[in-house]
Amino acid sequence: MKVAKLAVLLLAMTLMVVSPVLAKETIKIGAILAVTGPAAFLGAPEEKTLVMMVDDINKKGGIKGHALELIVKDSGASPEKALSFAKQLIEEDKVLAIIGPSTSGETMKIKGVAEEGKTILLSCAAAEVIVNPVAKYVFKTPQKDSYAVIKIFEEMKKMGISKIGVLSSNTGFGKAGKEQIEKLAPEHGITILVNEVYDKAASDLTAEVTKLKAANVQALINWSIEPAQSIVIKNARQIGFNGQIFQSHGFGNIKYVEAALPAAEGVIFPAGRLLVADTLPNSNPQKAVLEKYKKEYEQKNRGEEVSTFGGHAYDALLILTKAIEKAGSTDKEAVRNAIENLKGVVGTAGIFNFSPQDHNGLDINSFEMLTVKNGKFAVLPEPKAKKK
Amino acid sequence: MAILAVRDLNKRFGGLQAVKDVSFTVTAGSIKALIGPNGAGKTTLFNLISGVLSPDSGDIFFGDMQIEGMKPFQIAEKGMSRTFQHIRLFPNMTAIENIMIGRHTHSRAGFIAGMFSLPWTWKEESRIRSRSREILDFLGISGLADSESTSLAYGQQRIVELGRALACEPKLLLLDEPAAGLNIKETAEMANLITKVKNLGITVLIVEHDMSLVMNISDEVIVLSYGQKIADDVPLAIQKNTEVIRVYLGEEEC
Amino acid sequence: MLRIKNLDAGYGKLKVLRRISMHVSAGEIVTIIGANGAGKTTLLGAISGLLRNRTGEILFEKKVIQHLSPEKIVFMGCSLVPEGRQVFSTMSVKENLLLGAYVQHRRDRRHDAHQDLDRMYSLFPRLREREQQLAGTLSGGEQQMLAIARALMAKPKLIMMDEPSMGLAPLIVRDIFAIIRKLREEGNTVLLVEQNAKVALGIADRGYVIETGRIILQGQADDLLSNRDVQRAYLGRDLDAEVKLS
Amino acid sequence: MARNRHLQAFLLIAAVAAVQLATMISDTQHYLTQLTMSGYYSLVIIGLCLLIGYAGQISLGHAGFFAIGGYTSAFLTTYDLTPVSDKAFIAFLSRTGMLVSTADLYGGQVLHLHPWAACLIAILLAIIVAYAIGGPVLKLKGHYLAMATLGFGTIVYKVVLGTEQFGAADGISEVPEFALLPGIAVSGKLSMRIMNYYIAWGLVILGVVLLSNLVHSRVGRALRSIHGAEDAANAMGVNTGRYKLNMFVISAVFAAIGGVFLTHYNGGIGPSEASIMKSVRYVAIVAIGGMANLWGALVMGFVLNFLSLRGYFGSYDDAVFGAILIIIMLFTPEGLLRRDLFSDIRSLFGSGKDLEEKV
Amino acid sequence: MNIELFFQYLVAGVTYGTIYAIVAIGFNIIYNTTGIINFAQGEFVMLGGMTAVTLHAFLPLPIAILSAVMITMVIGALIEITFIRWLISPSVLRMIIITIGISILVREIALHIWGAGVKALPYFSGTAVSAISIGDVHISPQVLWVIGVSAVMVICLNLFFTYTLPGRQMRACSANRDAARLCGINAKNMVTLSFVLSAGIGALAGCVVSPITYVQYDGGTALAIKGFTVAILGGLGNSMAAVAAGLLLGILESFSIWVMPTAYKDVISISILLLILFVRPSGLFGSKEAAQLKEF
Repeated sequence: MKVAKLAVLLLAMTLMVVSPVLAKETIKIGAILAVTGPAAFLGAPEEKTLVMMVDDINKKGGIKGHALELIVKDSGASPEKALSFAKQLIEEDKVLAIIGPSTSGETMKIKGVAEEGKTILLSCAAAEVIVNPVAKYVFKTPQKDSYAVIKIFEEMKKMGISKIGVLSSNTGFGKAGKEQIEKLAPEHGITILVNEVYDKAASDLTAEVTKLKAANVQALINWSIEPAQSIVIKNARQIGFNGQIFQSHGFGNIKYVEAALPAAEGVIFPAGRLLVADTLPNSNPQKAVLEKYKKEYEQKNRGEEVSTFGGHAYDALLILTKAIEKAGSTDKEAVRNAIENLKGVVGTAGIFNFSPQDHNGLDINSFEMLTVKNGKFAVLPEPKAKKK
Repeated sequence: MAILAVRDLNKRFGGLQAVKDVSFTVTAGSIKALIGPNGAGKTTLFNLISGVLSPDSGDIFFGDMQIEGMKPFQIAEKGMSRTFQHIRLFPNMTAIENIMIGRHTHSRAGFIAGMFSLPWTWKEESRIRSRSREILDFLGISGLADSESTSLAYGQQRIVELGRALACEPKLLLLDEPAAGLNIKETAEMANLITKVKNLGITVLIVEHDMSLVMNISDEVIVLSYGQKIADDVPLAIQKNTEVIRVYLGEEEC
Repeated sequence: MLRIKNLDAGYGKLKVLRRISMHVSAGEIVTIIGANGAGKTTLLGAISGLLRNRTGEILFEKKVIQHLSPEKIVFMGCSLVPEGRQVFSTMSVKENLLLGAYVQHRRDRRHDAHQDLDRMYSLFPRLREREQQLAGTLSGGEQQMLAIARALMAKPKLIMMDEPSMGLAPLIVRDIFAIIRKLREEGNTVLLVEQNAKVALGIADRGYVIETGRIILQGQADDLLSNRDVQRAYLGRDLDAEVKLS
Repeated sequence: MARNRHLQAFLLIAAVAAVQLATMISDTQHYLTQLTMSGYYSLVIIGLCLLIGYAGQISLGHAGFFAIGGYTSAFLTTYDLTPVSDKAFIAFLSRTGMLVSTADLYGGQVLHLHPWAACLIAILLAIIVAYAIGGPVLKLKGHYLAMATLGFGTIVYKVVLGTEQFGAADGISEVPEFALLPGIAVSGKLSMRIMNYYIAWGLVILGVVLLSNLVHSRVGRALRSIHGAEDAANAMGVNTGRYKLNMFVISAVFAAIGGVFLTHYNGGIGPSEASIMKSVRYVAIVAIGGMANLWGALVMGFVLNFLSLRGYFGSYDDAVFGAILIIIMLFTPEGLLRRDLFSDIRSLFGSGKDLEEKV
Repeated sequence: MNIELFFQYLVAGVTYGTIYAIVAIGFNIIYNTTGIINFAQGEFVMLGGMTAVTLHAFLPLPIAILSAVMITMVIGALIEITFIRWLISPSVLRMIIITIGISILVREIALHIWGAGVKALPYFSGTAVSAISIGDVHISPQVLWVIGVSAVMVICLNLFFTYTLPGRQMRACSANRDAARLCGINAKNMVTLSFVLSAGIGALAGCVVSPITYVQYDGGTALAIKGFTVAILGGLGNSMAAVAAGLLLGILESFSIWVMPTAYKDVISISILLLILFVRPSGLFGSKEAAQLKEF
């Protein structure tokens, strides 16, 4: 026993001397995530992903010999805490970049701090206002809501749907989606007959879907990231709503599908390709990255299913490492410039092509229309296209 | 001249008629006692007069003001103050602070003045304090000024409560069993104090069980039984009233 | 049967009873008289265990009980009829009585309370009439009877009553005291607290006079009745005044 | 008595200055950020302390007043009036100097109400709401009072969360700085950090002095009497209903001021500020500080908020406050820092003290 | 509004209402024996659901539910014994704060055990989409389960309180604690029993509703507020009135969606709570006279 310990100690010491990783200064990366609190379903997988990746990178010798040091702060989805943490990370820890926050509200509060502190902010929140208009140091990795909405509207057009009902939850996510739907619907010839916001903790939405059914809508779009999205489809089917149900990219969590089976069957929603990694053709450029992340995450977290939210953190750190490599330095300015000029980074959400005008870097093709088939996610086949 | 006049007062709690058609007057400058067996409605009557309860029907005149239905603090502002059967001193306050509360109606510093500690409030505070000291002196307990009220002996607490009521400079003082729990010696002291209060020109209405106290100091006695007034007379007459003896003194029983 | 030595008791910081010593022998009616606030109720509270803040020694049938909870003391055979009746007003008369028999049920699981019920109904015929009525709807006197009956359902060796005459009409008071006397004839031991000193001393064997938490006088009931101080303070007779009168 | 109070206030001023100097010397000025934020939260707490400890009224909805302050101010200072600037009323406001134009993050101009006007409106609104809600609520006691205030807090929370004009779940961002006087502004900018630290703690000192004056005045005595024996206080001529209501309003104003200033300092506000957990946290801090101990509440308000904002409790932030509440209420219901603390410690070594509490 | 729609709202309302009523009954049981409002009542519902889901991984559904209810009852007992039992006449304020603290603590512990995700038991019969259709009105069989189980629960509770000795003893303690002790009843055990009982019915409710509403670590608080609203609406301490009040509030909420944005649904119910508190604190069905004797 003692000998073994001694051996490990010696090994460690040799490593310390030999390894160039620790010889160079470490790169500090901050993360402000809603690990607990009302947005824990975002923050928790994000945190796990980052911890996993940083371990991995450090084991492999870091980025160009620099080890990474990850400082995670749990904001509990409170903007005031996020703000306090952002200031701490920038001033005290002097981090190179901040990954997060998980929610749009928090991101909007610390945007100014990142700008003033000239620190890169890689938000994992969806709202479009984060990067539109562009702020110099602020980037985000999730796909734009507007693309998700356009994807859905295009699908509706194919299916001949024009009268819809919209439900959304009273969270930042739901609100952003609702705004985009309202904005984009006229352009796509879609009429919104019912538009309801429900409480994120709602436990029964029969009354809401009944209202939809009464309005005779052809389809329902639900925009939320809470368990309520399973409740919506269950209640809708229970009361005999027969129209098509669309969900947002927030539906990308197999737990929600399981919770709503068999009502979830046939639900259509836009999402990144992470959820259907195994069914993608080998030619798909994202396939390798997706499968690797999925495998590692699920191994590391005792079979916990990977979700797209963790993927946003994955992309954030991936972009950061690529930029550091490209910049060849750990200077904030250099790295920021590098991000702005990154092209063709294959992430979980899609292929990122940044530019000074686009701090999201994803195009509409980052979304794939998925559906639920036999209790699993599958790429939506395009029957109508075939008919042509 | 009547300082207090009660006319046809009624109060009902659920099925119990606690006070029924009670009328009486209290002459200014006198001591009037209210007696009756437990549950006869004495405390209810007291609570009606002091505004804790409002009557179902009937009038209460204090001086020339009609006061039934008024809140206790309004009645206190008009110049009536009271003590309680179960001592209700303010805990976590010293004896003198308790008495200073009694000066409340005679001072006026409000929230704004208090927060900004305006100079005139200092003067007011010192006036309140010196007046309270005078009251302690008057009651002969100036030595207890800075003792925590709840740490005082029972009898002393009764006196502080009396002092608190006196600090209001009432025209009418209501005393609810001031001798309850006091021994014979303390009861005698209390009787002295009450007489002293009367000599200041303050009218006293007193509820009491201790007959020696009642009969010795009061000018008039009202007897209540089952919420109704059964006698209202001078003490000597009361002691001879057969009805009173029957219901109250229990002479006929056993 | 009951022996108290140097009992001190009170609420919080306030000490109400000081160095009380007294005893009750089997088969006696003992009364405790005193003015309002003298500590009579506190004393019964301390004996029955409702009042926890007590020091000194309380022996019931030679067993120390001052550290026991009220339920244990009741179980030993010492029941209290509390001041102000305190029946379970939201329950029927019968349920009230059956709850009183709970102690017997605990002594013997197979105990059948119905015999006791009948006994109570014969003692208090009014209660039989009102068997299914909610106790809260009874008149004051009936409630007092129910409270006494409920305590008796436990077959206590010592029954303590706190002001059973309080707030009751003279006629009812007479009934209640008749029952107390009857209980004694049946061999019960009674500790009676009363403000109505005259009535209490009238039926008691012995008495204690309590003033500001201390026992100031004790003796045979008749002696106390004729004691001048007692008469002056508790019987409502101002002798001086009487002398003056005559 | 009064001299004692002046000494305490002086010590507080000295401590505030000493902390700033210490951070300067040790080059840890970054602490000032969280110190400033906890200062504003302390304002809520000292107000609530007076309400709970002196007037004896619990409020589980004080985050609601904080949010009313913060949101009103944030809304009024971010609502762009440019499109309606030709309307007569707006033009009138503009002429009277009630409007200012600020550059936003992207170089655009936003015409909005002056922060001073917004601040006054926010406080006024808090007063109105406090009077409206306090009137009926304070007639309740015990559980009913707790639930009613909790209900009020929940309503505010749900309203800010459900109303688009308040940014729903995102809250309001890009709130401009609050120029108190030329050259003095409440702002989160790094360059103004020291100034803001002094603004925040200056307000706290002012608040503490005002409240401690109040405690030692005729009103404070009356409040304590209400807490001790409400019926007796009423019988002594204390208008207990009005005193409770006024105290409620004052504590609401303190909360609202904290909300206004913190919102300008943070440059935004989110619905989490209105959440029930926040209200519970304020009560927890008052309980720890000692219900009727202004200075204890102040110290605890500062320490716990500081630690929480620094992230020392990590993922256990809420759990820590829950645990604190239970432990304090189980073992020292009078609070941790109370007046007779020392005598209690002494008696602890003497005879075992009965835990009995007078109701 | 057509008649189908009306009934659909009605069914939705009855479903909410039943859940609220059960939580309210849990409040009432503890309130009656102790005079405490247990702010952690909603947490029992959450614990019951969570435990059942965990156990269902390796136990058949009925046994999982039964064990979950048992386990929650034990937790209820432990909470009472650890935090409440040894306090001597604590003030109301103190009890409010302690039970709020317990609520937060239980929630946080649940978060660290079960995570933030949602969980649910499978539907007891049928699937998520199966519905019993009467004309155009569709009712999930689980709704019938909820209503049925609640009804059975209310009836059982009534029988328990009327005909069993422990039930009578608990009523005695609620009517007059000191008098109950003088009848030899161990009041402290009755308080523990009341916690066990209300934990049990809370847990059972959590199991039955979980297929419809899911359980999540922080689901208890919202339920607790609704449950309290219902308890007040009905008159604190009155369990039968709580059922009526629960249905009333549920239906009111359900129909409110017809005219108001759903985001304000809670605002409506809490406004009702405040209104009731201000105007008639004895509740809609409580007697005003009995309420006068209570402390508000």
